[in-house]
Amino acid sequence: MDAANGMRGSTLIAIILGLLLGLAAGIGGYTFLYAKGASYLTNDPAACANCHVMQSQYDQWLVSSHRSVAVCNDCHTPPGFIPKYFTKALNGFNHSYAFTTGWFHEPIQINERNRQVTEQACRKCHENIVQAIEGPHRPGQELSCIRCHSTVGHF
Amino acid sequence: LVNIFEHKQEARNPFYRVVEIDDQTEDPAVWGKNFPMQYDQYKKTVDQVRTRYGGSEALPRTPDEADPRSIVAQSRLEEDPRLKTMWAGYAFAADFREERGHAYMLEDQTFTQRQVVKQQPGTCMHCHASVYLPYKKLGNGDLMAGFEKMNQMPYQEARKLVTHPVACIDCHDPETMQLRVTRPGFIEGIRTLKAAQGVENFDVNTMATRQEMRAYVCGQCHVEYYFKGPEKRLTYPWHKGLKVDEILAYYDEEGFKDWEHAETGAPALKAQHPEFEMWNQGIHARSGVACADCHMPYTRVGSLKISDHHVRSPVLNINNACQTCHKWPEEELRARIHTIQDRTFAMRNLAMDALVALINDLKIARQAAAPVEQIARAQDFQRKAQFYLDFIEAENSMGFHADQEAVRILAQSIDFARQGQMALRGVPGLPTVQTVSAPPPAQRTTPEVGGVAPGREGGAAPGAAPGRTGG
Amino acid sequence: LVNIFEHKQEARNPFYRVVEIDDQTEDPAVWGKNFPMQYDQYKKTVDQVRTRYGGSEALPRTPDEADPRSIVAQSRLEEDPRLKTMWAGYAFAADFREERGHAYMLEDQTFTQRQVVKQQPGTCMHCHASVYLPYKKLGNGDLMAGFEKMNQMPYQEARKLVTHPVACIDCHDPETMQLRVTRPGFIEGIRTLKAAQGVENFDVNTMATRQEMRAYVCGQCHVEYYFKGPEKRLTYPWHKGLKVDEILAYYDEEGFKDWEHAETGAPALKAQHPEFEMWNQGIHARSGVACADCHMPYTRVGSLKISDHHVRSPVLNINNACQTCHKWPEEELRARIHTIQDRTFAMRNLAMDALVALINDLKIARQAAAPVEQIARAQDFQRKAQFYLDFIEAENSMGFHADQEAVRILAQSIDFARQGQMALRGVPGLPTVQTVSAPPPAQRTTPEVGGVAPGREGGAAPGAAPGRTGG
Ligand code: HEC
Ligand code: HEC
Ligand code: HEC
Ligand code: HEC
Ligand code: HEC
Ligand code: HEC
Ligand code: HEC
Ligand code: HEC
Ligand code: HEC
Ligand code: HEC
Ligand code: HEC
Ligand code: HEC
Ligand code: HEC
Ligand code: HEC
Ligand SMILES: [Ca+2]
Ligand SMILES: [Ca+2]
Repeated sequence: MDAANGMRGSTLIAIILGLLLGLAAGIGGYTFLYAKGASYLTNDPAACANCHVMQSQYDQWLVSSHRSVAVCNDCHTPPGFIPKYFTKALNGFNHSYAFTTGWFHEPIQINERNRQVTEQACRKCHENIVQAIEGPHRPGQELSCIRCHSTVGHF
Repeated sequence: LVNIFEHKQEARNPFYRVVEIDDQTEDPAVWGKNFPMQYDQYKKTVDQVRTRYGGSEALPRTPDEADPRSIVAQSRLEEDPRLKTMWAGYAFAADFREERGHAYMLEDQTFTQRQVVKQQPGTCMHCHASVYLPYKKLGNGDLMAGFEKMNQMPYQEARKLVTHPVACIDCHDPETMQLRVTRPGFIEGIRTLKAAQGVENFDVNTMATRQEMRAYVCGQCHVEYYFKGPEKRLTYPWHKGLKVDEILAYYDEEGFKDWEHAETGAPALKAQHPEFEMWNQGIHARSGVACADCHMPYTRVGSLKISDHHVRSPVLNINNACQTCHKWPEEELRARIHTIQDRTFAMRNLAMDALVALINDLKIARQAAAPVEQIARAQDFQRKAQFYLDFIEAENSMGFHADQEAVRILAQSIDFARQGQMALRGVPGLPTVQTVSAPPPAQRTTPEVGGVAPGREGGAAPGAAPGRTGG
Repeated sequence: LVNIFEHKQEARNPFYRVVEIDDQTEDPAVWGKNFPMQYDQYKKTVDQVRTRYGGSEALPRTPDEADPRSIVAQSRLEEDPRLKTMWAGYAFAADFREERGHAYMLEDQTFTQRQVVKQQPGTCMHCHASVYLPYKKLGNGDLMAGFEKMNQMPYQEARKLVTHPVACIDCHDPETMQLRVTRPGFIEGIRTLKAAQGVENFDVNTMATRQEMRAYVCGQCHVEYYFKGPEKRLTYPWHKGLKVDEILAYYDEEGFKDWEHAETGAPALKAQHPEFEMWNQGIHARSGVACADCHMPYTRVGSLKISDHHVRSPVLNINNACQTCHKWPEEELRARIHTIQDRTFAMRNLAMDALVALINDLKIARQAAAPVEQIARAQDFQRKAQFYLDFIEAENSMGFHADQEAVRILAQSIDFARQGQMALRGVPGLPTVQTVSAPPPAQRTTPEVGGVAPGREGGAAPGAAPGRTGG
């Protein structure tokens, strides 16, 4: 597991990017297909749950305040076509890779990049109500929604 | 791809500037024109509602020449007469009331009996009025210079220079509305603290994170303090750290005492509202939860979320103050607060009894002309027991801000008081300050661990204060 | 690739019943055929790793006739010699070691020196062996009857009737694998407790929720207990409640003592591993977090989540044990545990010094033939101080299970010990048990509140024990 943590470094990302060009190839690619990796390309939350390791989030999402208003991708992918599918591809590959090898930290933790994506996702929908509290601030001092609302999508 | 995290800046101007406000605008009513919601809530701090251990009770009184107030908060001295014995000979034994909302800070300070029994310095103003502009005027634009000048005035003179209780300008930059610290006491205090932690010349207004500022603006006033030297310079005793042990060690080193106890002659210290210090020892501070998160929680007004400027007890506002983070029913959360507070209160009473017992013993021993060495040691134990107990008694959350630490401090206070009684009965031993900032035990019990030597009464502790106890 | 196919396979069928197991199947190895993963983890409880305050150290020793063990856990008596003074005259002063994994429970009990210095009853077996079947055999199918029979045997005889340490059958129904309580001590104890809370004839195996069972199966053994009457009936002293004050009040009422202190003649009590009782006072219990959540957290084996049957210190398994609920880095979580434990440990040392000081004073006073009334009161204070301190000393989380309560209890222990010393010096006053289960204060200080009367040394407390102190 430690080894894996190490491997999921920038070098790995680089390798992944390379592989992504000629997708479908490589172990990750295989899993990607096998484990209905296409799920990453749909918006159907059930698709995420194709991986049982996503099951708990899925189950909790079903009873969350957002079940009827936001699907996984609303919170876990950035707005805009290209960024969205870049993120999907990157995560899809990361997760397929991790799932296949079984190398990942448990409990699963959101990584820094995806946390940022999610923070922005909140604003996508709640920009208006929070505009007063966002305020002007020095770079890197954005208000974190998750600090207080980490359970809106699932516990 | 790269800039997917860019922010829409135009979204960041939620209000119309009805009037221009700048660094000369003191009157909150004027700021209120631009921020009517926050201003309306700010004015609500006149409300008085009592909780089990907090809030405040509105007691009617007939105004008179000396004191025009028609409503005051309940007297803590009447609620617990033991406090008079504890503070005998100090102004607090004359008048000490439950604190209430920010709206009252200036009048409550002006008319407390503590002003009558003792001539107070201008320093007091630092935390009871909007002093930002007055300081600057007094210092011809230099905040620090004005601060130093006002400290040395008699209170009544300084009083003439201020108009408002804490106001918008004291916590906000009028241009950006960002939080700022305007209090010299905190600016210097936090710099000293950070230095002790290895961070040189820390400038709070440029180096603190936004989340830290949500606690620092409160730390400007809700802290332990003393008036240093003849200049009566307001000083926060954080030179060794924020823990009670570290603060006492500093006072001992300085040889400082607030007063000499009337009944025992002990060189005593008065602890005052160390909310910031205690909060720092608690699990919430550790988890990045700031004062404002609980005392100014976001609240929805119309289509906007704003910070609730009705600063008050969270017990009166549990759904906004607690429930976003803790998905428990309101009743359960109230019960959790009370469980913590009831435990603390029970130990506070035990410690109070122990201290009062020591004071009585000392009185008798002095009349009976007991050995001076015994008296001296007992007086030092009283100084310690009193400061530790007062640190929790004066802290206003009745243990909630740091529940285990609060009771830890009371346990130590009890031990000090009882050892003092024993000293008067000829039991030898060294006064010590037990500290939990001791180096972690490599293994379970070695003499070093927890600073207690097996078998010995007390035992020298790491970080313990040198023999000298001031006064 | 193979890996994924397996994931999909395992996901579908959690286990195959390779062999038939029923209520007669004692050997865990047999159960292990159906549940190989849980069995493999179960066997891992032989591992010995030390944490700052827990786990255990594997110390090699040369086996001999009397004691064939080649590895034991470290001796707590050697780590802290004050324990020998505290327990003078009781078997624990002869041998007391850090506890280790479940795999060792039977041999550690069989070969402890406490067996040598004192003839122990068969009752001991209740918590150190798989007694479910032995009890039933002994009682011809009646668990309770077997329990009563074994209690009255000498230990060595009872020992012949058992084979395994705690096994699957002790916590699981072989048909459904559901949790079940098999221990008469707990079945009766919890019924008594519920009755005191107004719930009549509570039957744990039919009336407890699944989450409660995740703590109750541990509460079968990790509790304070005593042997009642000549029948040596194993009894959990929960008749008035689970708090230390309530347990002492019960013992006082029963006039029970574990032993007479060798150096002072005090009617002393020995507290033993009250994990269940302390956990009940903590925030986790309040939040519905059970023992199994932290000590047997779900862990991924292949693609299955199973309960980690390697029961051990969560400090050795923070990611599974804590991070599911607390999204903090492992280092931070470890630091939080240590902060709580270091504070508790420091106060435990303070209380230990106070108790040892009282014991020494009592020894001298008895030699000097001090007034019997003084001696008696000091002995009662020793009984109380000793039991309160031991309650935390014997509890194995060093305060973590209920951090504020642990220090609250130590604070009270310190006060008792010091008051005992004072009693020997002629200071009058009533021995009291301070209790925080006191009715909530209507307002801040009234004599009733927290059970402490202002000005008085101690003061009678609600729920306090009647004068009688047993022994
Ligand atoms: C309304 C917003 C929202 C929705 C919808 C949402 N999530 Fe999340 N998700 C979050 C937030 C916020 C976090 C970060 C939680 C934290 O770190 O405290 C997160 C974290 C995660 C994590 C990291 C592990 C964890 O639980 O912290 C996983 C995995 C995850 N989400 C999967 C999903 C899946 C699968 C779905 C759809 C079934 C989903 N999320 C729907 C907001 C959302
Ligand atoms: C191929 C199986 C699989 C599928 C399908 C899957 N996940 Fe995951 N997911 C994983 C694994 C494995 C991890 C742990 C990765 C790690 O910690 O490095 C993970 C981690 C995450 C995380 C937290 C870690 C991070 O990278 O930030 C988020 C958020 C997440 N998944 C969201 C989703 C969403 C949204 C979907 C559906 C669009 C989805 N997952 C579909 C297997 C999957
Ligand atoms: C796709 C749009 C969308 C996204 C993305 C989204 N929300 Fe929401 N959210 C909504 C809507 C619509 C509601 C109102 C539904 C309701 O009241 O239950 C809502 C309700 C809420 C509420 C009030 C109900 C509650 O759960 O307390 C909170 C708080 C909230 N959102 C926070 C967040 C945070 C924080 C995020 C990011 C982690 C987020 N939302 C992401 C659309 C979204
Ligand atoms: C310090 C804690 C905190 C932070 C940080 C925070 N919120 Fe909230 N939020 C609250 C509280 C408290 C409420 C309840 C306000 C009320 O009901 O009056 C709330 C309410 C909401 C609601 C529901 C409003 C309603 O009643 O419909 C939304 C939506 C929301 N927050 C979104 C966000 C977003 C988006 C962010 C980040 C930009 C954020 N919050 C940051 C504490 C916080
Ligand atoms: C996690 C929530 C939380 C945080 C963070 C917090 N407090 Fe409190 N505070 C409370 C509670 C709860 C009480 C008890 C109120 C009562 O008894 O009515 C309290 C009491 C107080 C009181 C007395 C209030 C009264 O009604 O008499 C003051 C003053 C105070 N806090 C100041 C602070 C300051 C300053 C900080 C930061 C340094 C802080 N608090 C941080 C929750 C918090
Ligand atoms: C300029 C000094 C100053 C600042 C800054 C300040 N306070 Fe206070 N605060 C006071 C004084 C003085 C009182 C007591 C007023 C009285 O009793 O007349 C008080 C009272 C309170 C009370 C008690 C209210 C009650 O009902 O008993 C709370 C709670 C409180 N402050 C919290 C805060 C918080 C939170 C902050 C920061 C957001 C803060 N204070 C900033 C000086 C200050
Ligand atoms: C470092 C900031 C600070 C300074 C300096 C300060 N106060 Fe206060 N004062 C507070 C805070 C915070 C409170 C509210 C919390 C409390 O009462 O414990 C308070 C409360 C009070 C109260 C109302 C409660 C009571 O004690 O009756 C009075 C009166 C008062 N102060 C008088 C004074 C006087 C007189 C001085 C100067 C000798 C002074 N203060 C100096 C911060 C300060
Ligand atoms: C005792 C300190 C204090 C005082 C006095 C104070 N504020 Fe604030 N104010 C805060 C804090 C803390 C925040 C939250 C800032 C943040 O999270 O960055 C805040 C935030 C704000 C904001 C940003 C939007 C929001 O609500 O979060 C506005 C606007 C504001 N205050 C206006 C005022 C006005 C107008 C006054 C005077 C009537 C005032 N404040 C007095 C502490 C104070
Ligand atoms: C912004 C988030 C946040 C807010 C607001 C908050 N808490 Fe907490 N609270 C936490 C965290 C984080 C912890 C530490 C445990 C953990 O990591 O989950 C905690 C711990 C606690 C604990 C257990 C620690 C102890 O001292 O026993 C209690 C009780 C508690 N909170 C009560 C409250 C109450 C009451 C309020 C409102 C007055 C409150 N909290 C407001 C986040 C918060
Ligand atoms: C919230 C988590 C949590 C819960 C719930 C919990 N414990 Fe613990 N327990 C701990 C921690 C942390 C320690 C300290 C371990 C250490 O110091 O190495 C501990 C220590 C122990 C120890 C000593 C372990 C050792 O390594 O020496 C025992 C025995 C124990 N607990 C039993 C129980 C029982 C029985 C229950 C339920 C009645 C329980 N615990 C509930 C977290 C928990
Ligand atoms: C049949 C009695 C019994 C039951 C049931 C039981 N324990 Fe124990 N437990 C013991 C004994 C006896 C020891 C000490 C063994 C030794 O030191 O030889 C022990 C030791 C431990 C330790 C210390 C391990 C170490 O490394 O120091 C932990 C942790 C623990 N138990 C937790 C639990 C939990 C959690 C449960 C319930 C899931 C449980 N126990 C159920 C009797 C029991
Ligand atoms: C009510 C359950 C229970 C009973 C009855 C019981 N034990 Fe234990 N015993 C435990 C638990 C739980 C532990 C592990 C926790 C601890 O050591 O504090 C333990 C640990 C031990 C240990 C290892 C640690 C040490 O103290 O050296 C020995 C030896 C031991 N017991 C002997 C005995 C003897 C002898 C008896 C009978 C006089 C007995 N036990 C009765 C539950 C029990
Ligand atoms: C000290 C008590 C204890 C003992 C002994 C014990 N278990 Fe368990 N077991 C538990 C607990 C607690 C659970 C969780 C049950 C739940 O959540 O309902 C569990 C769950 C299980 C489960 C359900 C799947 C899972 O992992 O959650 C199986 C299968 C199991 N145990 C098998 C065994 C076997 C085989 C043995 C003997 C080798 C054994 N157990 C010994 C306490 C114990
Ligand atoms: C099943 C959920 C769960 C697990 C597992 C868990 N906790 Fe907690 N913890 C909580 C809850 C709930 C609270 C109370 C605060 C709150 O309500 O958020 C809490 C509070 C705390 C606190 C603050 C209370 C205090 O005593 O200071 C600490 C520290 C803490 N947990 C540490 C841990 C550690 C360390 C572990 C693992 C050994 C752990 N927790 C396991 C849910 C859990
Ligand atoms: Ca108040
Ligand atoms: Ca152990």
